[in-house]
Amino acid sequence: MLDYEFMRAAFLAGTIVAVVAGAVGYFLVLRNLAFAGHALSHVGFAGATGAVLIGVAPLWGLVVFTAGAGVAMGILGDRVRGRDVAVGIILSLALGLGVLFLHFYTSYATQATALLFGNVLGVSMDGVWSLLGLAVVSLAALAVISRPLLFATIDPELAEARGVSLRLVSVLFLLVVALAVAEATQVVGILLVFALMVGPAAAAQRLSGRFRVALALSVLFALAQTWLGIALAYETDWPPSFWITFLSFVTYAASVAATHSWRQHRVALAAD
Amino acid sequence: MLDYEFMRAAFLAGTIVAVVAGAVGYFLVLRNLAFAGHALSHVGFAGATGAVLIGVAPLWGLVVFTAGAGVAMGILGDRVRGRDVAVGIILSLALGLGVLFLHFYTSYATQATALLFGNVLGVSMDGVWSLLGLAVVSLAALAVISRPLLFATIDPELAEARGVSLRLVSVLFLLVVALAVAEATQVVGILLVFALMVGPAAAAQRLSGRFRVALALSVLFALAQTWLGIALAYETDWPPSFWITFLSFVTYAASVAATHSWRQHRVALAAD
Amino acid sequence: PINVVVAENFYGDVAKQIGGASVAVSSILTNPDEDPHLFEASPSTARQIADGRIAILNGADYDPWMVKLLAGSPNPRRITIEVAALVHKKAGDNPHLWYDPPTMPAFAAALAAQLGEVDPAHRADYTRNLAAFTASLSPLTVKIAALRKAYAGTAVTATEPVFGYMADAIGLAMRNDRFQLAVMNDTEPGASDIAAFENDLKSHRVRVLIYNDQTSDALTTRMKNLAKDNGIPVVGVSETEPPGVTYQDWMMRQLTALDAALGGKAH
Amino acid sequence: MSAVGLHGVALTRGERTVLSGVEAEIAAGEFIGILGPNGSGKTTLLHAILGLIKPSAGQIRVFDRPPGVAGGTIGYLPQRRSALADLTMRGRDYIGGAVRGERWGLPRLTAADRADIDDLLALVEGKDLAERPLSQMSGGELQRLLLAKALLGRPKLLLLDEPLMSLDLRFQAGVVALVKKVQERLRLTVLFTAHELNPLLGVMDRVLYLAAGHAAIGSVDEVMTGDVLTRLYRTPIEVLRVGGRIVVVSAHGEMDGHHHHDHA
Amino acid sequence: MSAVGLHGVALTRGERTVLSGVEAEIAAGEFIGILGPNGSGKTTLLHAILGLIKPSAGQIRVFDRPPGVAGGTIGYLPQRRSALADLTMRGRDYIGGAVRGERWGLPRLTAADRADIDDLLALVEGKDLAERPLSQMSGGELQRLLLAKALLGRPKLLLLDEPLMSLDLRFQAGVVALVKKVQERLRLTVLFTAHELNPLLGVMDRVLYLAAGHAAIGSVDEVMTGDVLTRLYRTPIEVLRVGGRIVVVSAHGEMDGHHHHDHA
Ligand SMILES: Nc1ncnc2c1ncn2[C@@H]1O[C@H](COP(=O)(O)OP(=O)(O)OP(=O)(O)O)[C@@H](O)[C@H]1O
Ligand SMILES: Nc1ncnc2c1ncn2[C@@H]1O[C@H](COP(=O)(O)OP(=O)(O)OP(=O)(O)O)[C@@H](O)[C@H]1O
Ligand SMILES: [Mg+2]
Ligand SMILES: [Mg+2]
Ligand SMILES: [Zn+2]
Repeated sequence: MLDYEFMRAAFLAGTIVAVVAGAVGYFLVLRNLAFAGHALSHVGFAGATGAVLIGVAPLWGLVVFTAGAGVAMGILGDRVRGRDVAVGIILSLALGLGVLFLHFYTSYATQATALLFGNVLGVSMDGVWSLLGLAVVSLAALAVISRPLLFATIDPELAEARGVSLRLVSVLFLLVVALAVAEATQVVGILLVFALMVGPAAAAQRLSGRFRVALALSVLFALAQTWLGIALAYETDWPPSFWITFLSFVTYAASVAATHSWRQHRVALAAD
Repeated sequence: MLDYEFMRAAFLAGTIVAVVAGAVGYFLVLRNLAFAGHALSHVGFAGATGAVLIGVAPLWGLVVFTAGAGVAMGILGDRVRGRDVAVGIILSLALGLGVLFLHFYTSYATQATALLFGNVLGVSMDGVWSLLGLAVVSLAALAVISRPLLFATIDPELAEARGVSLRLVSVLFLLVVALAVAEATQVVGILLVFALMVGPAAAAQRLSGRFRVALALSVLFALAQTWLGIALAYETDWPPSFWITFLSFVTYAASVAATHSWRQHRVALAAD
Repeated sequence: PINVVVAENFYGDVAKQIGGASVAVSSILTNPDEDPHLFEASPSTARQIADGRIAILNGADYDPWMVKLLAGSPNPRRITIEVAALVHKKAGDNPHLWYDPPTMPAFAAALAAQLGEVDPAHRADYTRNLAAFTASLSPLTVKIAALRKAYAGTAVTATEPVFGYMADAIGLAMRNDRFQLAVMNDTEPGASDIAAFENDLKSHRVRVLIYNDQTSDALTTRMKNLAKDNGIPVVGVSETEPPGVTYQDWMMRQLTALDAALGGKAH
Repeated sequence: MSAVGLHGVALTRGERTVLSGVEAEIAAGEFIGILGPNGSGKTTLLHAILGLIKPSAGQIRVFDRPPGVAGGTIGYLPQRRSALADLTMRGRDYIGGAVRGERWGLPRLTAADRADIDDLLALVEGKDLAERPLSQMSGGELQRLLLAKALLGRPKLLLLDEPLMSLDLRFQAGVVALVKKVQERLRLTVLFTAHELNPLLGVMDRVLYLAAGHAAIGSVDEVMTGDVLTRLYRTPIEVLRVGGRIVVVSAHGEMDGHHHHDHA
Repeated sequence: MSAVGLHGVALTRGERTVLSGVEAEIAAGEFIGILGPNGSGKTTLLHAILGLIKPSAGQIRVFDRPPGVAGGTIGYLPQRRSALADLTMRGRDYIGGAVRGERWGLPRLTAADRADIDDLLALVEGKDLAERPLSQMSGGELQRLLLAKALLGRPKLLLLDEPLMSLDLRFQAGVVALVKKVQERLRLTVLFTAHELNPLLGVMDRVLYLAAGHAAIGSVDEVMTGDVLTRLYRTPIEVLRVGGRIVVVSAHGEMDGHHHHDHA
């Protein structure tokens, strides 16, 4: 299995993405921001299209747009209720702009779409290096903001009173997410990044109430899903994204079954 | 402008979609379910792909998958925190299945993809009729569940105590959303449906605390955006989806600027 | 045998005709119009690429996934043929190069030369196969010339630019380019584009509607129906090669269908 | 008729048994105060009566039927509420949204419903809350609004979980008097949890007290003695009788941080 | 040194002026009880001192600096909390998440931090809460946990917004005693809002009372008279002196549903 360089690169890239997604995903799920994570992957496309239109490298447009959308989401929605709406509005606007940019194309938009085709089996060693760079940057940024981020997430009122700007923290975190999503998506594909961000973190948070343990579990689950998923893909010849999303689902379902509140919910349901 | 049949059909289809999206969107935003609305449009695609694979009409697969995902989201996530994660997990799984189905294609998946991209300027009169049928069904279903839906949304504890099954209500509502999204998407496109579901409702809820007024405003905003958007598209020759999403953004931004809590937030921000 | 891995099946077909029994061709069956969310190659595909001695892709950003898969399995011995480079096309140009008459001869020649280098023992076979292939294209060349003579300047329209190069070769006056570009780019044609398209059909300003059977949506379907209602013939073309036919047959069928639609005057 | 019957009931939360062997028969029309220290299971007991959790042993009957089927006849003011804080809906619509909320159909309000809501708002002195969004209310204002909602639909059994929380003295006295008045007028059965004993003294028929995993029901005079309350709360409590009224006062003792406080 | 200075302060929420002309000088080390009926502006005043809202007139100084810059030196227990109910995090991590939360970096806890958290948990008798998820705590248990968190980081100014809410008598007395103890040990300034006057009587230095849009500060003896409180709460209130202690009792009056209650 590891005779092929593409398999070695896939394991390496998968490992890097799993670590970043597991860690970023922990906070993403804690803050109820799964939607933002998903939306940012769409937004990048509009940026890439716009960049090609004005003759800039599409990657720049992708990064600028994703980061801008992250900032806008953070500013508009620092409260739970507003957040969902803010993400939805910005997602719509970005997609609308994407359609508009494409409208102005006088040539074929293949260059912009080319960015979107990430694939974990198509990662080159160059891709692994650039992923590693990205991982270091985003994990470092996450490390820097993690204390106020945790504080602002679990106790916004006190955090605000202690001088933490909820908005700033929210914006910075979404920038980290934007960075992770925008870059990792091109290398390994949207589907994989998102599945690794949500499933493992959600399962980990159900299984442990300890910050450190849950964070570690989140990363571990992400790693296990990635490795097993790639191996299963090799054996069955089915696409790795399918296996990884499937394992992600299984992990989450198992965590739900394993925790009590589920059983209690069932009773409540039966009693209706 | 109305000399062309396609413009007449566009106005008619837009009107129908706006009414449905405005009404369904009101509850979608009240329940913080924008993500679910967006996710369901992806899910339908996987279903359509699967249906083509087993030799069934793609529309069936689309409807079955979307409805199934709506039910699963409703069951897994009847509480706010769980909901976001449930949607994310099911979205991942559905996309993963889509990838798997595509993998088994020995021919080209054109039939399935075609379902995804509607266009309000490309609606035929047949499309208008099928939209009308859909609108009647989903508005009727919404009317039937609206009282317990409202109750369960604004006061889940009391609703549960009075014998309302939060889960059942949640599932039924997501079925309505699934129906509206799945069908309207094919006719007018994902982008437009989603923009019309979130923006107008969010603005309306900011501007009025009265249930009836906010619901009516939501529908009115959706209608105004659609009509104005199509008219502007005709004048400028830019895509209607762009104009409608843009107007949706403008409406929401104006509602934010017009309400007080925003000014207070700004003060809070400045004080950090 | 020499492993040849090709991105699109029409190149694979030609590669088989050139390589004969001494090559093993694997075409990666992928739909060019997949939702980017959902595109993914399976491990066996990646393995074929890794094991391929010769890799063939269209280029011009038509198949960017192939570029990535190739980069993921670096192999200094592998020879990569990018068709777009052979015919001097680049990103942003109409990527449907295989509808351009000069493309396939250029590709076949390049492939034969590469095969000859990789496998000198069978060089003669490759040269012979190339000659046979080139000869087999001549009915097409004749047909195109006849069509050109009969219909040059005739106004036609299409829902997508798939057939664009061929239409140019025949000298058809292709209308509604902006509409086609918008459909191809997955954006929405402007109102004036749609109005112009409809007017062309309704006022019989075009003689034929060229229609991509593989990517149809509500808008293009409606245009097809409108054309039928107005008695304008619809000629179906496809983006990729249907199973069970050769490239030459596939092209000839489409040209014959076009001829029939335009009145059958090309001899 | 018996409004609530608890027969050998045990209640479990997760793995912990919160209450066991609970025996009580509450007659229709009684006003029961449920008292007990934090974590003693007051909320859990109300949830069980509502049918939201099933007893792990024993049987609960509500109006001689299993819990959870009575539906509209029960009014409930929960102790914990899901995120209301940022709801922009105004008070009147918030209450209106609960009218016949357990039935399918459109949320239409009849003139009678509207009059009802106005009455209830007047009862809790919340007329000015009717037009204001929930997100702009103070804690006590919200509490009054929720009380009004619990009284909607003329319930036969009213479960109030700490309705005095966040209320000032004036409103505490007012709410108790109001609940008493409504109860007498409609022959309502009321279960009322509270940490403030004083406001309840004049109105309770009986006290259900929970402590150390057990429950006991008794008359006010049986329970409201310094000895019983001191045992119940495990802190020195004096019951003073001043000016014809019973006054419960806690002695200002230091809290012992190293002593383990057992909830089970 | 003055801990909090309020000079001609007016506070507005939306369009309504909640308080105006507030003058008060609170010295470092004082224990101030903030009293006032629902909606009188207690929470609003604390928000202004925290710098979360800006006064529409006048000036607020916190340790001689503008509000909002003191950061870590302020401990705060908010009255309203965002959705905690379904957080599966256990108590200890929930508190740990607030340690130096205003500084950048990893949320690392030193051994000293851990010892601190243990101390605080012991103080509120919450050792058994440390290992349990928030979603499984009773209302009072949660309240104790939040109090422990407010005391984190040795604040110099402690703002407690209804910390007695949801607590039983034992814990009410305990919390007040605890806050007093901490305050004396660390020379803390405490602003403590409450509806329960009884538990605060022995510990308050002064009372800041809010009513009808105005504020006044005075000694306990000045404010704690039947006349003043009756005026303040607009319901008959008696202040009884029994056994050397002051007891505040509300007369059980009917609430008048048709009388408009003015909050401004
Ligand atoms: N979902 C849950 N899972 C596990 N244990 C729980 C859950 N909810 C409550 N508990 C525990 O059950 C016990 C009883 O809780 P309950 O909420 O009924 O107490 P209470 O008497 O209402 O307290 P309070 O006065 O603080 O509101 C407590 O020890 C609490 O920690
Ligand atoms: N965000 C807001 N927008 C507008 N008005 C508000 C807002 N928050 C509070 N108010 C109003 O300001 C007044 C003071 O509210 P505040 O919360 O300060 O009262 P409080 O004294 O703390 O009351 P309680 O004892 O009920 O907690 C109330 O009339 C309230 O309705
Ligand atoms: Mg309770
Ligand atoms: Mg308050
Ligand atoms: Zn999406």
